[in-house]
Amino acid sequence: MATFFFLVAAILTVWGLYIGFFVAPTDFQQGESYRIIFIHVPAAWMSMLIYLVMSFWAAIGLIMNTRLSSMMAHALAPTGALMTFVALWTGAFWGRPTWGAWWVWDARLTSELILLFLYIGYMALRASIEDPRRGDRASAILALVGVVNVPIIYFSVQWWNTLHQGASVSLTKSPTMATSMLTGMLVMALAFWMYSIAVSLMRVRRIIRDREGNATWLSESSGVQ
Amino acid sequence: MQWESISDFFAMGGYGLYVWGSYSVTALCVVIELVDLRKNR
Amino acid sequence: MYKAFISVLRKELLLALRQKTDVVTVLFFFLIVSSLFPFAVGPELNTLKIIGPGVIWVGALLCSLLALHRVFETDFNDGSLEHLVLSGEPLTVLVIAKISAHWLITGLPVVIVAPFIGLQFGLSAASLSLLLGTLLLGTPVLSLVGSIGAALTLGVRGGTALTSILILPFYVPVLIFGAGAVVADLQGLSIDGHLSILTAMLCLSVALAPLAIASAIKIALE
Amino acid sequence: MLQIQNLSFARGKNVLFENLNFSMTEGDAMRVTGSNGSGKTTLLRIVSGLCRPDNGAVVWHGAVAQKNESEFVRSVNFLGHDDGLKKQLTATENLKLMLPLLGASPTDIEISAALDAAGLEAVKHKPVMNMSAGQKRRVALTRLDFMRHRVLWVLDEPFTSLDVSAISALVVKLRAHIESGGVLIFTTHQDFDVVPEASSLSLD
Repeated sequence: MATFFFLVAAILTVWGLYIGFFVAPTDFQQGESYRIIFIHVPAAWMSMLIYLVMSFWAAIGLIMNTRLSSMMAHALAPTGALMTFVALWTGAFWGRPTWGAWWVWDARLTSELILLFLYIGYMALRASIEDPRRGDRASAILALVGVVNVPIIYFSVQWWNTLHQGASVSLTKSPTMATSMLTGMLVMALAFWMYSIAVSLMRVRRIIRDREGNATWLSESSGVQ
Repeated sequence: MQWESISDFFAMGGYGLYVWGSYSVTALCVVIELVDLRKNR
Repeated sequence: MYKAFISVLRKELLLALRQKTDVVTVLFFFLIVSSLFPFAVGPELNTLKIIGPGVIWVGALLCSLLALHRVFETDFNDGSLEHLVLSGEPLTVLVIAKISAHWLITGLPVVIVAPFIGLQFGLSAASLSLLLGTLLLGTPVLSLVGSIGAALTLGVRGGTALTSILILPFYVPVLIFGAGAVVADLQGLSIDGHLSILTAMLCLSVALAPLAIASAIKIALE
Repeated sequence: MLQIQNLSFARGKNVLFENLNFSMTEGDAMRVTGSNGSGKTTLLRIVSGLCRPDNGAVVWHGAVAQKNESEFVRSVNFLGHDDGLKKQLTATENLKLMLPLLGASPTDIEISAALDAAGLEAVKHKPVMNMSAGQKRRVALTRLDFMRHRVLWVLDEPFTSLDVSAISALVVKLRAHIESGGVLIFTTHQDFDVVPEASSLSLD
């Protein structure tokens, strides 16, 4: 099943990049540097979406005591962390030409950084607890506490940012999006989404095999292996 | 079509470093993740 | 329930009396950390005045992190944490008792000492009292949220370092509004927004944090 | 009174026990035996509601324990390996501050009488830290005198580091509990059978 999502992701990426580089016009204000938007914004969206989906699975695993959902949360975390890192990296690379600095304490970039810390915290807690049962449930609690705090962090950073610096040119207020720019970005977002699903499915299969080597229900469900 | 030539494409209107810098790192992260997954299938 | 709450509180306070080292180490840590900055930044008062509130707030935050392992770790190791679960009383209430005792022992002394340390940074009496106010509102939130990390990492190796990794992101909003209030006041801006948000955070964490801590403790005891 | 219905628990990949079934009524006692790591402590912790099983259920008076947890936990007296004592406090203080948590509020006189009965009158006002392991275990076991209102006693290795006189004193307490209609589940490494009338459950 994972390979299906990989294929879709590959096709969408090619299509998205084609639009991004060949169809979308040069931006009158930022020239060509705005083309980074085609991976920066999708990565940022995915980093947030994956955290929410991860917390959803974590909650299900905690409440229903179902091991598979906790494993799904465990499988999503690295991809979410990767997306956050990509969003930060591309944000810095985009900020350099537009704002003249590698790192700007823009509200969104800052909360993206904190989101990366949340992912790192989740994975660090998961890695340091040997017993998988306790690892699942402890990290599930951390993910849920994180989900409650993400809006708080975002708004306090927003308030803090406007207090100190005044509203700097934030990313989405960039020039009105030509339709092709928007479609390019949406296609790339979809591609990133498919990619994340594919990677997480592959990782969850590996986690299942590592952890439940002999469990009977495993052999039926993944007989194809 | 935007670009007259391949070199123009890579120059990316003077922002080549930034645009290709971010795209290459993204591609690198994806490759690392896939290799890691493929390694211990 | 009330008896159980009181006995947990008395036990913690009696333990703190018997073992004063914890309180003293936290206070000295706070003193040293905050008086390091003038050496780094230089002695002239106008720069110190700007960074003063931030330094003291980060100092208070680090103190709460330092003292976090005391909340549950010792009870987890000697088996008395089980009594909380076995009592049948609502675990969240007993957790609040433990955390309020922890705050009285390690949080309050820091809050009391903070204004005197603020003098080092040449802060005026008005901003010192505001600093006291924000710390009074903020440090309980630090204890409550920090205890979630402490409960999650019970019995896990590398516990204290791990706890700070888990919990620092959640400290950011408290730091923003806590230190921000004093800075805003220095700039003459109104601070009711800051204080009301700090109180809101306090109420939110008093309501929600014990739930997360209680389930984290139950998981740790499995 | 207490039914265990096809309880199973696995730690990681090794299955500790599977489809375990037994039931106990007033006056029953059971000794759980098994080699180290066979899951004795885990079973006791599941029965006392401290630990959730993979599947199966602990049923107390016909109701599943996990559902009305606080009712069930209030009727359980669990004593683990650790004594649960604070080293800096004296034996009296430890008991005085621990017992209200477990639903008992004895007077100071009752506590010091219980400590004297356990042969600890000499050390009861000294901090627990400079007590021997046997004395600490006796202080922990003094708690049993005040646990009458908790019917289900689950004791993990209660006899460790006790000398002969303390063992016989404890056996008397356990028998009194069973005769008064209580339920007792315990583990021990003592070779001779301390509570002969106890049924036995082996996890090996």
